Amino acid sequence: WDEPLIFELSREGRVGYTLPKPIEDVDVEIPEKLKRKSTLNLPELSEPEIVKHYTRLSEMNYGVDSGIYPLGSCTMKYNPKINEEIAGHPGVAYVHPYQDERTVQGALRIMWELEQWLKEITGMDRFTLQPAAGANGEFTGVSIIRAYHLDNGEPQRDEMLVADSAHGTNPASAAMAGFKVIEIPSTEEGTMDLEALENAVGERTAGLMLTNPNTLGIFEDEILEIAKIVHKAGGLLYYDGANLNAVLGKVRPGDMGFDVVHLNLHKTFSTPHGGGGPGSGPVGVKDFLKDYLPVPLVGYDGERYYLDYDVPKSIGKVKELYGNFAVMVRALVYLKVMGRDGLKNASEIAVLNANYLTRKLLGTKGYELPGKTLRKHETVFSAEPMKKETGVTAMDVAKRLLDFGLHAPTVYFPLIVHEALMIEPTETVSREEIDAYVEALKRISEEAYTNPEVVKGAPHNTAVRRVDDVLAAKKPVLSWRMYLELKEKGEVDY
Amino acid sequence: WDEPLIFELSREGRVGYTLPKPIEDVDVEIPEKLKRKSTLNLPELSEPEIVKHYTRLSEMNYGVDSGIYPLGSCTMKYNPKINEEIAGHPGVAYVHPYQDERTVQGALRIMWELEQWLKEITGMDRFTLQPAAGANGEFTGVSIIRAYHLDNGEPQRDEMLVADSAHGTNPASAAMAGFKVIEIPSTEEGTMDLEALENAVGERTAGLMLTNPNTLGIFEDEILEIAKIVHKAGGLLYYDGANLNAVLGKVRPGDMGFDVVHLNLHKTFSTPHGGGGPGSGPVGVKDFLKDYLPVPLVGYDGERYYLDYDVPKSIGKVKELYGNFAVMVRALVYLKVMGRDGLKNASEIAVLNANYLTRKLLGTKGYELPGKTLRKHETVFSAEPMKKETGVTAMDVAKRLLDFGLHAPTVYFPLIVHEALMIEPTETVSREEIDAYVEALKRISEEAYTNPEVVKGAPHNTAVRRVDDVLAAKKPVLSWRMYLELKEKGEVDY
Amino acid sequence: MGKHYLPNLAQRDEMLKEIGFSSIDELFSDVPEGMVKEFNLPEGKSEYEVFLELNEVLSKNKTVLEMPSFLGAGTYFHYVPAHVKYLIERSEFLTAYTPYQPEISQGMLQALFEYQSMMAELYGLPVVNSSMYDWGTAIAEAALMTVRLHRGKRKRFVIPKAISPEKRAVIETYTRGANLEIVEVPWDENGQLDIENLKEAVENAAGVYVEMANFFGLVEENVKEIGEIAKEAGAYFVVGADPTMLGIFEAPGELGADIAVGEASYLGNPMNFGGPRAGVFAVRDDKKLIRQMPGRIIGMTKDADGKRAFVMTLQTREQHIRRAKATSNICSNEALVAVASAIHLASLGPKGLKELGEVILKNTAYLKRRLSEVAEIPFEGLYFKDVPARFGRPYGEIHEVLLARGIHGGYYIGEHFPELGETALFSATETTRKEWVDALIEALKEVA
Amino acid sequence: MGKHYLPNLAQRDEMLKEIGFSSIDELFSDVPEGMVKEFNLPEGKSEYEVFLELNEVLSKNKTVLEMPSFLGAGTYFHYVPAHVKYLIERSEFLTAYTPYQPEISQGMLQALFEYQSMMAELYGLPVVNSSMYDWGTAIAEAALMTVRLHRGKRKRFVIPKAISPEKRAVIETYTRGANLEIVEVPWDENGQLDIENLKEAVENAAGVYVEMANFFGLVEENVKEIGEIAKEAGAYFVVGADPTMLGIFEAPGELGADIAVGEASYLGNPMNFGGPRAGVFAVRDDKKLIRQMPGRIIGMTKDADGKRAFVMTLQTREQHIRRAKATSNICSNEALVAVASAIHLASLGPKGLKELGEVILKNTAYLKRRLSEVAEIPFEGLYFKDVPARFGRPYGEIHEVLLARGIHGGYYIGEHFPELGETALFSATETTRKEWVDALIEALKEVA
Repeated sequence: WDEPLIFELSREGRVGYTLPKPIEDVDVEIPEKLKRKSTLNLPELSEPEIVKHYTRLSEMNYGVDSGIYPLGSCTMKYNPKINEEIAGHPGVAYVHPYQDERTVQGALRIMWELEQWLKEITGMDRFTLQPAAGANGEFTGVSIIRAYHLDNGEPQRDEMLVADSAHGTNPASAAMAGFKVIEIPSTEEGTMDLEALENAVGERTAGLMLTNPNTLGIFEDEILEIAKIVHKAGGLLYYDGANLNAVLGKVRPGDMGFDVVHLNLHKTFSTPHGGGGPGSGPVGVKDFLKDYLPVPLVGYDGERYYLDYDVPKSIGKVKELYGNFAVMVRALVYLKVMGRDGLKNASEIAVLNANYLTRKLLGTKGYELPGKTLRKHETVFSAEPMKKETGVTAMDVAKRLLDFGLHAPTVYFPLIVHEALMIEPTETVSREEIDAYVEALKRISEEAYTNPEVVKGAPHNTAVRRVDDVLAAKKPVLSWRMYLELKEKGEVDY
Repeated sequence: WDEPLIFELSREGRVGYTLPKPIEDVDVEIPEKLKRKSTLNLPELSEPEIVKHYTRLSEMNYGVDSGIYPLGSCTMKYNPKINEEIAGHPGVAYVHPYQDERTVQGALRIMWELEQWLKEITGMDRFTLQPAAGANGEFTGVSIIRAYHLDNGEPQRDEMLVADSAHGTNPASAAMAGFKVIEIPSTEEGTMDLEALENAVGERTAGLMLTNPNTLGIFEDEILEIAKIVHKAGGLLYYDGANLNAVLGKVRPGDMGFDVVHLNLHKTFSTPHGGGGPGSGPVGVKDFLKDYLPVPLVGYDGERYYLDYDVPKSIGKVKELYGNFAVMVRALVYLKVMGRDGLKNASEIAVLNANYLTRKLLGTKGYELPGKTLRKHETVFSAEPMKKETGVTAMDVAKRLLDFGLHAPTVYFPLIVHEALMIEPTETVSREEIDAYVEALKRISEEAYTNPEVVKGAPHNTAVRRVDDVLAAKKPVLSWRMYLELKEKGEVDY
Repeated sequence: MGKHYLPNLAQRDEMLKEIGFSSIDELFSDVPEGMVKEFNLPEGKSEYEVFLELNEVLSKNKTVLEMPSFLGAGTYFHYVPAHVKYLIERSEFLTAYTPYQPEISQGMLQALFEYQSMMAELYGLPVVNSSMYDWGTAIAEAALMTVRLHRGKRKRFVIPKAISPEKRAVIETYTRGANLEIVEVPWDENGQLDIENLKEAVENAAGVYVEMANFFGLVEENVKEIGEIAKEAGAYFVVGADPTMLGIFEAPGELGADIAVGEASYLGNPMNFGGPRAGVFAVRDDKKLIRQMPGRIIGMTKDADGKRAFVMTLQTREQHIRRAKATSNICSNEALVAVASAIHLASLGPKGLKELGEVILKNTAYLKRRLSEVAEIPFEGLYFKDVPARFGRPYGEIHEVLLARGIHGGYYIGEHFPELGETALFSATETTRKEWVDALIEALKEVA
Repeated sequence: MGKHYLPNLAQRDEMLKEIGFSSIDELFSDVPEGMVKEFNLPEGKSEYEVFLELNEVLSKNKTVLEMPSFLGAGTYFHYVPAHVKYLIERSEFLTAYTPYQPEISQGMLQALFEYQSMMAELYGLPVVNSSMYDWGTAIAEAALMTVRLHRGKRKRFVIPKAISPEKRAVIETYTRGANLEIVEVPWDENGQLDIENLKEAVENAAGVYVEMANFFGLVEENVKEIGEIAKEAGAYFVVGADPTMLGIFEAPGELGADIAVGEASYLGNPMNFGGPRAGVFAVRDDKKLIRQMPGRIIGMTKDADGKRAFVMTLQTREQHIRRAKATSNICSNEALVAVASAIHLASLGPKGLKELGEVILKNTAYLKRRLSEVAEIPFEGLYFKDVPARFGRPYGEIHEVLLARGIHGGYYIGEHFPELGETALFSATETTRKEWVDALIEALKEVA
C-alpha cells in the first residue's frame, strides 16, 4: 500500500504526547533576538495515528526476520531476541556515562568482558570499544598507525596500501587520516598480487589494509608472506574485520600477522543493523600499539572496573564518550550464548552455506565465478556473460529477485568484478532458503535468455516499481520543505 | 503470501532452544508404564526459522495498529504502548502468587488501587478482580445473585431475565449458574419493552441482566423505571459492562440502579485483546452483596496491602489465584494517564464518532437504521433493504470492506436486527478514518446496486479468498494430526 | 489528559457541527436528567509520571530474580525465551481480537491451529480447543461436559483429594449451578490415589478426574488403571497433565483419557503473579465429545479458490449462537497465552521437550534429596516439580527465617491438608540453580 | 552451544556431501597449515543462564531511576515515550540494513526522509543527512567540510573554549589528518563568547563554530552577530544546537548558519551509558554545500510508474563510489536512532516541542535558583539544562556525600576548566522532579 508522508497526515491541534508540568510555573524570559519566530512545520498527530503510520512503514520494509538477506560483506545474520531483551534492561537505558564508577560497575564489567572475548578471538592484546561503526574503527586504526610512525620519527610514512578489492571505507578512512592511498591489484585467482605488493612497499609505506578472506570471499592463503613483505618494509598490517565471520573460532588475525584489527559487532556478533546503524567498530592492537588507543580504556584491578584515561600517546577520541554501549551489550550476550564451539560452528556453517550456494549455482548460464571456486563465507558471481548475451545486468537480476520476495545480494562490488553479485547467506539461513535462492537465480537466468524484458522491467510486485535514482540525484528533493517549494514552483510532478 | 504450517517447515535434528544443564546428572527412573512411548510429532526448527514464521504470520493478521477495527460490542480502542511497557516490568513477570505478602506489596497495591478507580467509575462498593474475562465475570455476578437469594431463603428465584438484544454470554452465563433464562423483548425504538418486563417479573425473578447503552448503542432512558420494576419484584439488576465506554466518566451504573456490574478491562480500559484473550472481567457489587464475592479480595489497612480470604458467604473461586494480574496493570496505567477528564473525553469522543458515522451513512441506499437515531458509542445498521433489493447480505458487505483494507463491523448481531452491521469506531480513530469507512460503505452500496457480483464474491485482495466455514464444520480438521489422517484417507483435497 | 489518544478531540466542534449538533451534551440528551455527574477521580498524569510511579510501585515486589524461590504448587518459574516474548508483542497479534474475519486473520488462526496441533501431540488427543482461562476452569468445564454427555442423568464427578485448593474451589463454584456432586478420593499410604476408595466413589459418576502428578508433586502411577475403573463404571475419564511432563511421560490419550486438561501457560509465559494463564482442553476425535466441548476451536478448510485456509469452526456449540443452551459461556479466552506456549513448544521440538522434562525431573530429585537431609518427605515415589517437606516445628517460623535470608521458601499446605502437619511444598524447575538449593538447605539446617 | 541459531548444523554432512566435500576441514583447506587453532574461550551457555548472569551484572548499575541524577554535560535523561521504543523494535526496522534496495525498503527510506524533513524544520535548513555518529563527530565533519569548501586553502577552524571536552577531543582527532588548526575563543566575563577575541581568531578561518547554549548551559546571546563576523571574514558559519531548544529558540538557519549540527538522540532515545547517539547534520540548500556534505541522504523521486518513492541519493559523494576522494568515510550511521528521534518529534509536534523547551527552561531556572542558595553561579544569564555551581570546598568531597545519600550529583568540570575552580555542572530536563532538587539542595546545604 501507499502510506502518506507523516506531514500529509497532520491535522491541526492533534497531539501525540503528554509532558509533566514544570516544577515551577514561572515565566523565564528568552531574549527577543533568540526567540523562535520562524515557523515550525512539524506534523500534528495523535499517538494511535503515529503508531499506525510507523507500523505500516515497518511492514513496507524488509529485515532479517522477513527472509534471506544475503547482502555480501554485510553479514546479515539473525539477530537473537535475547540480545534485545538484555539491551532493554534499565541498567543499560537509564545509566548516565558520567556516573561515579562505583555506580556503573555493571556497565564497565560488560565492556571489560567484551574486550577479553575480542582479544582471544582476534589474537590482539588490547581493544578500544569507542568506534561507532566499522569506518569509525578503520579511521581509529589508521590514525593509530599514523601516530606510531610519527612517534617513531618516521613522518615520511604517508602511504597506505589498499587492495583493489577493498571496501570503499578503507581508502576513505586512510585518506581522512592523512594518508596517500596506493591500490594493490589482485591476481586472476582473486588474491593479492604479491609482486605488485613487493613493488609498492618502501620507505613511505605506513601500512597495508586488508581483509581476509577478501571481498571475493577468498582466503588470502599467502597472508604470512604478505605480512612479511609489509613488516619488512616497516609498514603495519591492518585487518578489516568485515569478513571475520568466515574465520571466527578458526583462525585469528593476530596469528596471520596483523597489527591492528577492527571488528563490526553488527556483522560478526549478531547485533542488529538498524536500517543502517547503530553499529559498533571496536579496534584491537598488538601490544606495541596499545599506548596509542583512544581514551578512555576500561581497566580492571581485580576488584573494581574503571575508566582508564592514562593512555600516554593516545590519539584522543574518535567519538564522544565510550562508544555504542547498548550495541556492546548485545554482542556480549551473543558471545556468551555461543561460546567457543558455537562461534566455530557459526563460521563453519557460514562457509558451508556459501560454498553450497556457490556449487549449486555454478554452471548456470549467464553467471560466472571469477577466481577460485573454494570460498569462505561469501561468494561473488559475475553476470557479465548474461549482460553481454541478453542485456540483462546484475542490477536487473537483483531487482528481479525482489519479485520473488527475496533480498538482493550486494551488486557492483567488489569493483574488480564486472556485474558483480556478491552473496553472503550467513550461517543462520536454512538449506531450504538457499535452495530457493539458487532456484530463483536459475529462473532469472532462464528468463534473461527467453524473456529478458521481464527481468529488465523488474521489480513488478513490490510496494513501488523500480526507483528512479537518476532523477533523485538530478533534482534533489531532500526534505518535505524542499518538496513543498519545488511543488509550488511546479518543478516536481509527483 | 502463503506461509506453510510450522510442521511443514520442520527438518529433522533442528532445535530452537537451549536449556541449562540439570543440577546433577543422575538418572531418575520413570516407571515403565508411565514412560512416553507414543510419538511426539512436534516441529523441529531453529530460532531464526521460528521467528520468520511467526513474523510472517503476524503480518497476515489485522490488529488495532493496522487500521480502524470497528467491531461493535468489542471496543477495539488503541492499546497504549506504555501499558505494555509497564506490564513488562520484572515486578510483574517474575512474581509468584504465593510469595509472602511483604514481598508483593507493589502487586497488591496495584490491585487495590485499580479497585478504587473501578468503584468510583461504576458507583459500586466493592470489586473482585478475579474473573478472567467478561463471561467469567458474568458467571461470577449471577452466581452472587443466586447465592444472595439462597441466603435470603428464596431458592425459588431461579429465573434470570435477559434482554432479547443481549450478548449471548448473558443467557449462557445465567444458565451455567443454574438459572432459567427469560427473554424480554425490545420495542420498535430499540429499548426494553417495559410492559413485557412488568409481565415477566415475579416471585421467581432472580434478576435482570442488562447493558446500557444496549447493543443497539441506544441508551435505555427508562433505566430508573426498569430498576424500580425489577427491585420491586425482589430481583437484582445486573450490568453487562461491555458498553461502558459510552458512559465512562459521565454516568455510573450504580446510579442507574444496578446492583452488580462486570467490566471488561480489555474493552473499556484499553488493554489489548490478544487475538481473543487474555481479557479481564472484574465484578463490582453494592455493599449488601460484598460478602458473596470470590476470595481473596485485596485489603489495605492503611499501611499494608493484603489478601483477604475472610469473605463469609463467598461463592468461592471462579478462576485460580487472583485473576489476570498483567491485564490489571495495563488498565491501571491507562486510568492514571487518562484521569477524570481523560475518561470523560474518551466517552464523549467515542459517542461523537459513532454519531458522526451514523449521520454520515444515514440515507445511503440499502442500509437502514433501526430504532432511534441518537446513538451512544456504537451504531447498528441493517442491510436488510440491500439484501432484498440486490441479494447482497451483511456478510457480503463485511467481506467487501476487507478489500479496502478495513476491518468489518460485527455482523448478524444483535439478533433482533436483520442483516445487522454493528459499528463501533471508538474514540481513538480519526475523523479521516471514519470518513474513509463511510466512503467504503457507500461505495459498496453503489456496487451492490450496479455490480452485486463483485460484493458477493468479496474479498478479492486478501491473503485468502472467502473462507468456506460450512466445509470446516462439515468436515472438521482440528489439528495437524487429524489433517494427516484425513489426507492419508483422501478425505481432504487441500 | 489522555488527549494524545484522542485524535478527534481537536476536531470535536467541527464534527459536531457537521452532523447538526451544537454540543456534546446534546449527544447525551437521552440520559435522564441529573444522572450525569462529575466523578471523584484524580486528574490524568503525563506518561512519564505514571511510568515513574508504577516503576517505583512494581520495584517493591521482590521478584524471584532478586530472591531465589522454591514456590510452586501450581505456578512455576519457567524461563521464557526472549523470542517468544518479542513475537507475541508484535501488535498484529497482540492488539487483534477473536478472528471473526478469517480472511484478514489467517495469521492468528494459523498460530492457534498450530497451538491446537502441538497440544494434540503432547496430550495424545487430536481435538484441542484454542484455550480455556486456566487449568482449574478447564477441569470444571470438563466436569460439566461429562454431565452433559450423560444428559444430566449422572451428576457425580470424582476428583482426587490431593488436588490444588485453587482448582478444588474453582470446580466447586463452577459446578454449583448444575448441582454436581463432587466426590474426593483420598490418597493411600504412598500418596497415590486410593484405588479401593475410587472403586466406590466411581459408582454412577459422570466423570473421574486424575492428575499425572498430584498436588504434592507425586507422579500418579496408576493413571491407566484409574481410567479403566472409570470406564468400567461408565464414567468419562478426565486426565490433568502439566505439559512440561509430556516429553518424558506418556500422553494422557494413550493412558485412556477421554478428555485431557492442563496449563498451557507453563510454556512461553511468565508467572505474572498468577495470571494470565491458559487452560488446555483436549478430547478424543469423537463427534459426541466434540459437540459437547466448550470453547473456541479453529479448523482447517478451503477458501473460494480451493486454497487452504483457517477459520473458527463448530460455533453452533457456542454462546453467541446457542445462548442459554451453549456448551459454555466462554467468549474471550487466552489466545495470546496459547500462542506463546505454541511458540515455545515449536522452539523446543520433541527433543527439547524431552530434555526440559528430564532437567526438571533431575532438579526435583536433587531438591528432594537435599530436603530429605533436613525434613521428612511424607511419601516415597517419583516427584515432578513439587516436593513436600514436613518439619518438626511450625513452618511459619521457618518461613520467617528463610525470608530474612532472602529466600522465598515453600508453600505451606498444612492449612489445607492438616493431616500432613507442618508440611510445605518446595518446587524445582529447569530454572532452579544449585546454589539456590544449597543456600536453602543451609538455612534449613540451622532453623529446622 | 548456539545450535539454535544454526539451522543447517543438523544438515551439515548431507550438504557437504551434496557439493562434493567430505569434511568441513576441506572447506578450510586454503588456510595455511597450523593456523587453525582451538580458541581459549568459555563454553556457550543456555539463554537462561546468560539472562540470569547479565541481569545480575546490569542490576549492579545504579540507574537514574534508583538515584535522582543531576548529571548532564552533554548527556541528558529525557523520557522516551513507550510507543517510540516499541516501534523501533519492530524487526522490519531493527534488523534491516542500509536501504540498498529501495523497492523493498520504502518503509525505512520514508522514515529517514521524514527524519530529515523534521530536522530541516527544527534547524531551519532544508538539507539534512540521515545521521552522523554523534554531535561531536558532526562538528568534526563540519570542520573538514568547511576546509574542503575552501579547497584546502584555509585550514583554520574556530571553536568556543566553552565546549564539551568530549567534543573538543573528537574534533582534534578527526582533523589531525587534514592538518587543521583548531583555534579556541574564550568566554567573556558574562560567560558569552568573547567577540573581540573572535574577531582576531576568525582571520583566514575556513569555519567558525558556536553553540546556541554553551557547555556551561549558558544560552549564547550573540549567535547571529557571531555568524555575521564569520561571514565577513569569509568563513562558513557552523551552529550547534540541542534540538530540544528549538521549539522556543530561533532556528540556526534563521540565525545565519551555513551548517548546523546537533544531537538527535536527545529525542526518542535513552542515555545507554553514552551510546548509541546520532549527530544531526544540516546545510543550506546550496549545491556547493550539498556536494561537500558527509553521510547518507535520502531523496524523494519517482518509480517506473511515476509514483512517489524514496531512495538514497547523491551517493557520488560517498566512500563506496569515490573511495579515497569521498567527503567522508562514514558508511554505517545511526539510522535507527534517527528514526526514534523522528517518531518522538512527530509525537510532540510543534506544540509539544515548544512545551518541552519551556518545561526544561523552567526546571533549569528552578534548579539554578535553588543552587544559588548554596553555591556561586559563575555567570549570570539564561541557562538551558546545565547550570554551573562553584563551591567553597573540593567538589570531590561534596560528591561523596551526595553519593552516600543516593544522589548522582553534578559533573565536575574543574579539571577541564581550572579557571572555574571547584565547579560542577548540574542539569535539569523535563524529567527532573521537584523532590529531587529539594533533596539535593538539602544535602548541599549541609555539606557545601
